[in-house]
Amino acid sequence: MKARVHITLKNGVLDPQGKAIKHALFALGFDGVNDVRQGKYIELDLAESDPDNTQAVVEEMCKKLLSNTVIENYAIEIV
Amino acid sequence: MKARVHITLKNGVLDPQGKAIKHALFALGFDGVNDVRQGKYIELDLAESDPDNTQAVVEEMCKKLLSNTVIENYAIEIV
Amino acid sequence: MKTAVIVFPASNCDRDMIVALEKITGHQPHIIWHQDDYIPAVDLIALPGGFSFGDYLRCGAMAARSPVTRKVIEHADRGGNVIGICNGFQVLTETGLLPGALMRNESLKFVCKDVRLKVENNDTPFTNAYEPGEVITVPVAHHDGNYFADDDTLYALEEEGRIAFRYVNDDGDTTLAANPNGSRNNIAGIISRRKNILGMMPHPERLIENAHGGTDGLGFFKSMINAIN
Amino acid sequence: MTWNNNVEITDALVREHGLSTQEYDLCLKILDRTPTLTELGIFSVMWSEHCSYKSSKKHLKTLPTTAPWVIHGPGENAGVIDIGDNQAIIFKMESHNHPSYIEPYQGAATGVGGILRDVFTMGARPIANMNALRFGSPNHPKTRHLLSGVVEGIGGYGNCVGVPTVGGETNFHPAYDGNILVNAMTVGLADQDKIFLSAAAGIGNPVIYVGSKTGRDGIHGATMASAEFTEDTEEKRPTVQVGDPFTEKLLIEACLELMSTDMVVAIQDMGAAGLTSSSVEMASGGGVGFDFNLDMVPQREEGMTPYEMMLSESQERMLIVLKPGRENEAKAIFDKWDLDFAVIGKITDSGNLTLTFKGEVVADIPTQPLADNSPEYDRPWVKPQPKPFLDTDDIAAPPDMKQALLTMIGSPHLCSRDWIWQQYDMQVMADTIQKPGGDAAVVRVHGTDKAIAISTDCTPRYCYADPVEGGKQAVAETWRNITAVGATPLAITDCLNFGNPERPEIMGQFVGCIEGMREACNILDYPVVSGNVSLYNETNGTGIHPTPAIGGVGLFDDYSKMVTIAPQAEGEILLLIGETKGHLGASLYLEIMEGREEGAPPPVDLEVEKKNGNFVRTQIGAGNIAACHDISDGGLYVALAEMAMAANIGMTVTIDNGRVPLHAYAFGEDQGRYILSVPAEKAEAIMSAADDSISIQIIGKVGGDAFKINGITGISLSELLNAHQGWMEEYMGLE
Ligand SMILES: Nc1ncnc2c1ncn2[C@@H]1O[C@H](COP(=O)(O)OP(=O)(O)O)[C@@H](O)[C@H]1O
Ligand SMILES: [Mg+2]
Repeated sequence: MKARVHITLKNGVLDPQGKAIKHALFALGFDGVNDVRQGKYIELDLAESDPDNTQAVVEEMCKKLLSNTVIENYAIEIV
Repeated sequence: MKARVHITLKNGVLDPQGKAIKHALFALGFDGVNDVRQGKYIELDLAESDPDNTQAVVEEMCKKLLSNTVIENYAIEIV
Repeated sequence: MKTAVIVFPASNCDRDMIVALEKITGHQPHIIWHQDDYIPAVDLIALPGGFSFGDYLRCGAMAARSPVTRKVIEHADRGGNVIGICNGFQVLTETGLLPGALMRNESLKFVCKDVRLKVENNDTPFTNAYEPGEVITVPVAHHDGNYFADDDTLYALEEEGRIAFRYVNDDGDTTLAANPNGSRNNIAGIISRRKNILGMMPHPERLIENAHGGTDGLGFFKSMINAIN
Repeated sequence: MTWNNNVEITDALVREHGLSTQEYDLCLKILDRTPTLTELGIFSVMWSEHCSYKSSKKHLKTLPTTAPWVIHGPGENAGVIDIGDNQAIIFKMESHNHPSYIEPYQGAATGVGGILRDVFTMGARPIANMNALRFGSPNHPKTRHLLSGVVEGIGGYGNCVGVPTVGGETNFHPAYDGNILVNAMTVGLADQDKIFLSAAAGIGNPVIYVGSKTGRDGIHGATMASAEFTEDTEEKRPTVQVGDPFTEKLLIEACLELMSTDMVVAIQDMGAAGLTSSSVEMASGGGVGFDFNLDMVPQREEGMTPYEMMLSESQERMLIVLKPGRENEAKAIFDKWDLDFAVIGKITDSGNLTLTFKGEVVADIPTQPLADNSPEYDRPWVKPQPKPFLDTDDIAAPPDMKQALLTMIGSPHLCSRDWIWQQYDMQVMADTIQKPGGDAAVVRVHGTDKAIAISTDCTPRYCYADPVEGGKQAVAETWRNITAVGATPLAITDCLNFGNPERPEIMGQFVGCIEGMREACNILDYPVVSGNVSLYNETNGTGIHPTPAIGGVGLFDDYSKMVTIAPQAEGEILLLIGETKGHLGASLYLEIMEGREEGAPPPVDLEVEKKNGNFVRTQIGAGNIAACHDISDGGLYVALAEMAMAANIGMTVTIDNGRVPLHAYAFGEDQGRYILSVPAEKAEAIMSAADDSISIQIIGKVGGDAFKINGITGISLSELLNAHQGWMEEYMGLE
């Protein structure tokens, strides 16, 4: 199965990248940008074929490696 | 409106981050991983309120800055 | 030889480049701030190393879209000489002045060390002071130096002799172990079709005095003086 | 939740803020009324161990801090020393231990950011970074992750701001399993007539906030750094600060540009306890008051309260007092660099820090008593029982000397740190003339013949075995390392990392280390000009080894005189300076080969240290020496092997170990020793230049491609290099 994982910064955590992108967009003439946040997007192709198991495994991957739970949230989608 | 942009590497472009994640997952005992690809996920909060206009503006942002079309694809979702 | 060095926010090898150019040409380069929209007529424009705009989003991406970069492109289109070292190379690929892209090092780690480089083509304004096939030592210091181009582009670069420098071992062989970042075909630097633009990851400006531990970078600057004067 | 500045201040609330009953009483006395919530927050961070040095002050005062070349000692943001020609070197070391344990990348990165600001806030351009790191046992499940994140964070920040990271030290020991140490040091260069201090002056002058916006970062950071870890600390996951090195780089350039004008009256970075400690320090230092309108503070998030704004530890921010009427000129500079700039208040003659928020006064505190009457404790301490001297006869010789040497240089303690330093840009600014791998790092003073030598050192196992000797040794080792490259040691900074000071045995370690440091600084004429104390490095009652990390700085008038540890040519003669008694107590040999951590550490005879060092430095200065290396961890054989590896040349050494057993001679860690590699024709002259009080002997010759020495018939250079370089790369490869 495939899983899609979104990793985003927790609310209130400074996002220097997002800030810089917002700024660069503004310099390029895009002036209606209120906010930009940058995160990571990870696509996994897994041997597992049961959706529930996949969800559980990916959840564990997120906790153990993919996200830094001190400052990041993760969201998992099984497709 | 809000827009969500996924930026992923084109097929055929090697992905050092994805490869490293796959390797690290394997080392952690997750052995059923066929493939991992890492991309970027950008959330935009825009002053624009028309969905079509928003789509067009974000499309332009992707072309002009957010993605490097030599190696990357982008996908836009308006929410 | 008249030169200009472009300074972006968080360029940080700008002073090193200015010092090197001044030492070698005897003239202070023009220092151009990224918001300037005028570059005086010069023989060479240098895009220095560093972390322009923090290297956020993609290395060199924001600098490539800075107003001053349009002037650099115009200069290059007129056949003017341009060099991009490290972050400057990343900026050049982001503008499209040079093909390909520089991706995260295969190790995912920043790498700072001396590497051996083979001068693959010494018939360019940037390499003519070296012997063909000469192996030199120059430091690298980057997080994203993993050169990628698709097969067709790579083939064309090789066929047209546009590989300027390649990472090699002490014997001059292109080996996996000699490659510090995973770049395709061990590419360390390339030139444009018209040979007026060079981009390279290693830092020749850091090896031009005995106190630096060697002077292998001098040939790079001497080449430009040969070509331009 | 609506915010109420006038909540009832209960005992529980006071305790939650880490204030004791006596401290709270003092607070009531100073205010002469009950504090508001914002005021309570301010007292709590100002009087935390981290900001107030309440447990350490009494002892720190006993350290020597003056010398003719000291321009500013402790008390300013960083120490300042004179290097001639109107130039000054400004430096300091600081800890970021707890944050790095919780989030190694960001913790270490913001540690680098913080120490950089301490240095450039005084008007210096940072020219070098160093880092002193201690991790737990390599076998501890967290160590890899922590090492990896810390190194990446240090590189990620320092590389981006464009300051070379040129050296440091790295130890592993189970004592740090639950409390790693991340100490970062920055060295900067300034003109003596352009040094900026923090004391505010000029009633009515505008107070300016510049840099990043304020968010809710690390609101409990400063208090966290002063509290012991318990099991559930990890669960609490305090908001860690995220560093933005790009903004820091802009801030450096903008501040230096501002300082090149005559607009600045005073300037101070916002470090731990952010806006609170910076404003209190500036106001109390100048004997004035500050009147702030907190609505003007640039804010990253909606609905921030005064309490949050005053306690936030958002990074990359500075507070500046300008000359009147210069606001627009200053703003233009910060606009150019795209940084927030806000006039948040002005100087008053009230002596109070007066904070207004939405038209209401939310805090009004006299700053002088807040800063000066802060608690000071004379904590009870007991003198640690010094460990007995070990008899060498009780320490077995290894079955095979060759294997022992290879095991030692391939151990986590002595293996090459190139996996670490290759992640640091060591050369940016093009003035690094001695990279990591030698005794001290050396960076040129740009555009001159001068250069600065820097070394960070501490041997925690010595400090644990005997705090006084350990304290001496840490200071002496930096002095020796700086001497070994040929520079003149001038002054030190320190970062004193200890466990819980409320335990008398820990306090005894602290007092002992200070005593040793004091003696060494006095005799070596090597004052302390800045420093930092990090206490409560303790988890569930187990403290770290006492770790007074020392950062030493020395000067070359002419850097062409510098030497490295690498012999220059075949045929050079090897000389050994200093006496070898074969001291194996608390040595690495004992720990690595015997698995024992016992015995007294090698004593440091400071008079001998001074004599030997001065002799070596004079000989280097005279151009007689090709290479020099001091003998430290691992002893004589390890030091010789390091020299051979650095030059990739073999050597043949014959020692006369007399009555000292060979393994003790080989691996003993007697202090005050150096190895010199000298051109053959110079050897005699050098020998005769040494008076009788200096122990000097010829021990061998450089050449060939093998390392040969008593007990070892030969090790090829490649065998040595493989053993030395393999461990860390392999270990981290399993991450
Ligand atoms: N964390 C680190 N960062 C950079 N360099 C380091 C680090 N740890 C150790 N080094 C370098 O490794 C070399 C050996 O360190 P060390 O054994 O502590 O030296 P010494 O015994 O001379 O004090 C030194 O050049 C030192 O600067
Ligand atoms: Mg040493």
